[in-house]
Amino acid sequence: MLLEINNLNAGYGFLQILRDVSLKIKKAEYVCLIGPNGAGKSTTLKTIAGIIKPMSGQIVFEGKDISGWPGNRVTRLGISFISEEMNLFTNMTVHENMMMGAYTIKDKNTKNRLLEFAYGLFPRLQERSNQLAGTLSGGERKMLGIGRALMADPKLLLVDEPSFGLAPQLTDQVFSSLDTLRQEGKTILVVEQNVTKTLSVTDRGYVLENGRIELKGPSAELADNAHVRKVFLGV
Amino acid sequence: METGVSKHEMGFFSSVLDRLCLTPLGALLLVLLALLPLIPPFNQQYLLRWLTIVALSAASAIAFDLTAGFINIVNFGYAAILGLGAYTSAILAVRTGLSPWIGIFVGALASGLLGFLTGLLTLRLRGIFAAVMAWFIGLALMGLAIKMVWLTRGPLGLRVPRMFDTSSNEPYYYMMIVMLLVVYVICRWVTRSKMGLAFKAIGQNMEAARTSGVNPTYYRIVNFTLSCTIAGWLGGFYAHYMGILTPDLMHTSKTVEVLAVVYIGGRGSLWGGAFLAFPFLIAMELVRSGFSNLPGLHLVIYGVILILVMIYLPGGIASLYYRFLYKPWGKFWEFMVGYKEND
Amino acid sequence: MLNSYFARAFAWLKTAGGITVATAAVLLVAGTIDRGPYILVNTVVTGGMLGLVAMGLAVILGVLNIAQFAHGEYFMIGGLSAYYVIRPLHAYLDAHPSAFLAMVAPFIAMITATLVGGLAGAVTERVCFNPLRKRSRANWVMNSFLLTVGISVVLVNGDQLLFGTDFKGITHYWPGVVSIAGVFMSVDRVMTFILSLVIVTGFWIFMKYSRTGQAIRAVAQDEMGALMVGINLEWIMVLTMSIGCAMAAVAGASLLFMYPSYPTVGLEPLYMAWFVVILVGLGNVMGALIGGFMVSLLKVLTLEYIGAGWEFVVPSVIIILVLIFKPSGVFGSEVRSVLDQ
Amino acid sequence: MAGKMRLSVIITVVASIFLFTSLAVAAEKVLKIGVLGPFTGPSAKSGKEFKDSVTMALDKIGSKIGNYKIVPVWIDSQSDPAKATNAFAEAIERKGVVAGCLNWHSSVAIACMDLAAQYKVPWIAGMGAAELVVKKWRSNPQKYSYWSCKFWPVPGKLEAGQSVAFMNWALKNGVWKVKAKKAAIFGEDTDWGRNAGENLKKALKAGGWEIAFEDYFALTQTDFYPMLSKYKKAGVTFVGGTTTSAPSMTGLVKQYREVGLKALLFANGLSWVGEWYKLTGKASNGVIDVQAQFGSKAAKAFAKAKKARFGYAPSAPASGLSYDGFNFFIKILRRTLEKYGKITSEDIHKVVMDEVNTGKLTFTEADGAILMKEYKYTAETAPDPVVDTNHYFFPVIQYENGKSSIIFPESMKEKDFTPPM
Repeated sequence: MLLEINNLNAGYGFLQILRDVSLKIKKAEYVCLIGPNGAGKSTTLKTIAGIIKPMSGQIVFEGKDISGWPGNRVTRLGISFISEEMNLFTNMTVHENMMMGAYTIKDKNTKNRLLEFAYGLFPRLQERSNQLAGTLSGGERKMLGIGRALMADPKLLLVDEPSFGLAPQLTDQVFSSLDTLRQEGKTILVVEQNVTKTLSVTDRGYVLENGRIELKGPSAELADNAHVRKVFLGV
Repeated sequence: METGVSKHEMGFFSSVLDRLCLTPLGALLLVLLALLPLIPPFNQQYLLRWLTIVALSAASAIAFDLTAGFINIVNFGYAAILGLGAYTSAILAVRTGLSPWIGIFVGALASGLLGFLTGLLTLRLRGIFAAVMAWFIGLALMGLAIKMVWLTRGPLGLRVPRMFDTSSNEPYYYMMIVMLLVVYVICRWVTRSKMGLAFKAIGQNMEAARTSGVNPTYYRIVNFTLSCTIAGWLGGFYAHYMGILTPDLMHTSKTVEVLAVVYIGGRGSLWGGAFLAFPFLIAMELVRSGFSNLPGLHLVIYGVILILVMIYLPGGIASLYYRFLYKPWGKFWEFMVGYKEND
Repeated sequence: MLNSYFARAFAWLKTAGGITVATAAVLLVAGTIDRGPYILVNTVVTGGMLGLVAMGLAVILGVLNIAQFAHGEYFMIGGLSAYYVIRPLHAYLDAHPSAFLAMVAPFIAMITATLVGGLAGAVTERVCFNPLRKRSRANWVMNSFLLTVGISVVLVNGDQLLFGTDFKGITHYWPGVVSIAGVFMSVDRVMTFILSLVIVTGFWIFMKYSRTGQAIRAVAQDEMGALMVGINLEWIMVLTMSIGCAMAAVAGASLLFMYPSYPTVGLEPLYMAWFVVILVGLGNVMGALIGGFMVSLLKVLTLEYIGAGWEFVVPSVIIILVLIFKPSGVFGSEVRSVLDQ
Repeated sequence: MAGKMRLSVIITVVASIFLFTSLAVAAEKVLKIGVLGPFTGPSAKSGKEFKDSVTMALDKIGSKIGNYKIVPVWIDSQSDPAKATNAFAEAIERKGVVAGCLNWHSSVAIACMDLAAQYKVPWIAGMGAAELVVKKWRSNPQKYSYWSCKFWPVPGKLEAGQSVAFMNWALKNGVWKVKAKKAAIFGEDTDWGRNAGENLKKALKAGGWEIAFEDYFALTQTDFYPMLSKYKKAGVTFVGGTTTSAPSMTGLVKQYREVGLKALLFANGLSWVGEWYKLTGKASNGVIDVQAQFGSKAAKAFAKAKKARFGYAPSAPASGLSYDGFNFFIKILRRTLEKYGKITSEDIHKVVMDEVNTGKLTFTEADGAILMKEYKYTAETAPDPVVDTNHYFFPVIQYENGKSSIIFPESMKEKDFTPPM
């Protein structure tokens, strides 16, 4: 088991959002977390990434209890979080952003290898490597966000709303790059609004409603589930 | 701030209090203030003098809180605007012989006008920018007061006729207490009307306020103008009480003094700073005079308290009241007079 | 190729920053022709010092979003530390003259001051800002600003209680006077100017090329992003506060010959640093250096054509105008930052 | 949260303890006298010198006059008239001060005069020199007689007059030659600086000088390169002015050398702070000044004793004048006791009115005055002292390697004038 979450409770200040959330991810799995707005999907990712401190519960990564660790230590361990808004360094060039992604890696050769891999995945980024990140288009920003996260050589990628604010063909592009990563052996946990699309590409899925896991199972099964169809697909 | 009990359900006493925006506890404190000069040791002139100055600080704190606590802009040039009112009134009295009783209102108008302009100028600015803008307006104003020697006599000091022809402090004290009450009632009345809600909305999130139909321009200017008008009015009192004016009155450190009182007292409460001013400033004076061998000790304590409050008690003393005393007191009053506190 | 450079230079000249710099340059040249080379020399030398003081402020503003009101107090701490190092060294030198030691003694003092200032900054961050940050990030800019007001009051009066009110100053670091373009000035001033350029260049290289420097820039641009790539935010914040305060301290130390250290010495450097920082835009670190020269020019011209004492009124008015028409500073972008809230 | 509560409780308790202890009536035969000075704020250094001088004077008499034990009450003016009046009133009412002496700022003097009159507590030897103090005093001499014996005359009488008199003399006698009589006046932008500047301007104009510049700068100003460069360019031959701020003055003196200005510099107040030479070094050589000197043997002994005890070189005006002022005050108290058999505010005031302001009771070198030959007040001069070479007088001095020597008037001359090169 790569990541195991047991009875996680978390929220902001006095406001509790997650209630007893438990989930498991094996190595090289492609898992999605779906649910309506405000169900706590992003909160789950942020809590795993160490941006929000859990109130109680356990987050175990590769056998280590990392609950309550600050974000930078979690990243060092091999978990990269890609937020909805990307959090790029807008006044740095694309290249500098990529190199910042490899902040935790000291070895030059590893860095170059990772950069080559990321640029291979997103040739567009290489073309723009000297441009300021703030001047990129929405799709390019998304690519840069993923590219930067890859620079940390993560074992687990947490992706928050990859299709957010993107045109349909760009969404496809982003999803296909996630697919490539998955084939490269990366483990991915993705949070999405676009339920149909997500369930068609992922292995397994969890359904989060009002801060609780309501359903789980292989994606194909979930896509056929009556409740899911009713709530998310409006069928 | 809707009242929980409609007006006709209240007794006459409660209704008057409500119109004055006072709680019974507040009214009691006010009565206490009025009687203070009769109670030893406060029947001594120096304590009356301290109390007058403290009451002035309290009133300044209320007006300062109107901007800082409601629209969330720290008017860092506050002391300078107070000084403008003081100088206007003083210069009129010296040059044209205008009675201080009219002069302090003209001074208030002058400060209000500047407040209006400051409000206009800081419209596009938010938070720290607006604070810095007000700060520089204050610095420029103080610079002018120093350099325009022909008008203000600069640092030489302007001698100002006093308001009452007596060396006793009682008239000044009572006048100041009345001014304090007037300032409080005006600010309270404004903030618990619809306008107060608008202020708070702007202070919390200007964009959200704008989209929900509140016109930030109008309210910000009204707020600044009102706060500065009051400052100018109080400045006039200062001038005619102290009998001498120097541009030092407009120094940033004077703003910091008011600011500290407001923040330690609890910003956004209006009464917090005003209430705190009395025990706190007098305690500070006592520390200063008790430890005269360690000059500056009281200021260190002052600074440390400000730091601690900023970090650990952002709501100031007022929040302690709401947490620990408000409810028990409310029950007590309910029991005693059948009056339900609201607000 | 050359053409495109010209085109870009022209485009830049049309921006607010370009117009301001060009106007400043024209004024400087006009003033120099009208009154003599001393206008130019004084502007340049004073500008270097102002830039150094302002840069520390800009770093703290830009990275930590703290509008530092106690900056002058770290300036004071720097002067104080340098004083207690250089006095015994000078006393020793009087007894045992040594050309080499006389040359390096000031550097020992300045380095000590830098270290003490840096330490003071780190302690401040841990003791004051860190607890505040942990408690609440709401309304951060205003709250931290007011916190610095409290720190300033404590440091000024604490200095008086502990070290007394004496003026702790020196006659000079390095004796002698040099002549530049027929204008005489002390070696100390020239050295301070050179020193400020060295520090500023070193700082620029550090920020641009070192891993830590890049991490600081990253934190300034996006704290969450920085956390996501594995940067230790707490460490960067301590470090940044430390660097900012150390810059104020080294400025105070290198200017000890002009500003003896006493409790309220920090007021003037504080005002001047704020003039600069507002002029160029809050948190614009490199702009602060150019801003230092512009404010220095403003001071020199005001004094030359209007008279002493107006140096506060005239820049204040100009700053007010800048804030009205270009609230983000003459070099600032229109992008609203966190400081805007 | 509990911590906060505790804090406020502690504050309240401390405050009430203060209140109650203060209410305890002072023991008999204790005479509480006030000492007003800026013990905090920008002029705190002068306040410190006041305090130490008063301590020394008290130790000399064992804090006793007759069977009265003298207890000093330090009143911090905080360089602010409003705060000063608060502290002043409190000292009189709560701490039971019956009389007092000293003060530094003119603005504080103007505010506290009213209180002294209101409480009928005599106060002497305040330094606030400005004309405004005299004007206010003369507007109602009866009322303001409680604030008497101003210890520093209006600057025009001494500083400006003496310096210009000296220059006229030097030019006439050929010990100093100038290309043009072109002067620049500088000063701190306060009541003191401006008043002194005005007087210097008047005196210079009367002496046929052209005033090329007049600059008043903030107390915090320490960079004078632009200003001095401007003077140099214009070719001024005399630069004169004053500031009480040591960083400003020493900075100006140093920078005046550095920019190579060849004019005669009259830096009034350079040695008001004891450590001045540590700050200027040799740059002060040749600078002239008009001010009180630790000239006499007694004065030098005092300076030495003070340095030994408090660890700083005392300045003549802050330390010396406050020492003389306080000793004069003791003399008045003694006289009161002798004449009335007791010391009360009213008795002290009567002595001041009947004997001091009429010139009968003076304070002379024989009484232990260290700076002046005699402090004397008459009905014509009050509240200012009599100013001449046998009474209150500042000679013109020139600095050389950290020492100063009198160069004018000729009757007091210790050394010849060295003109600027």
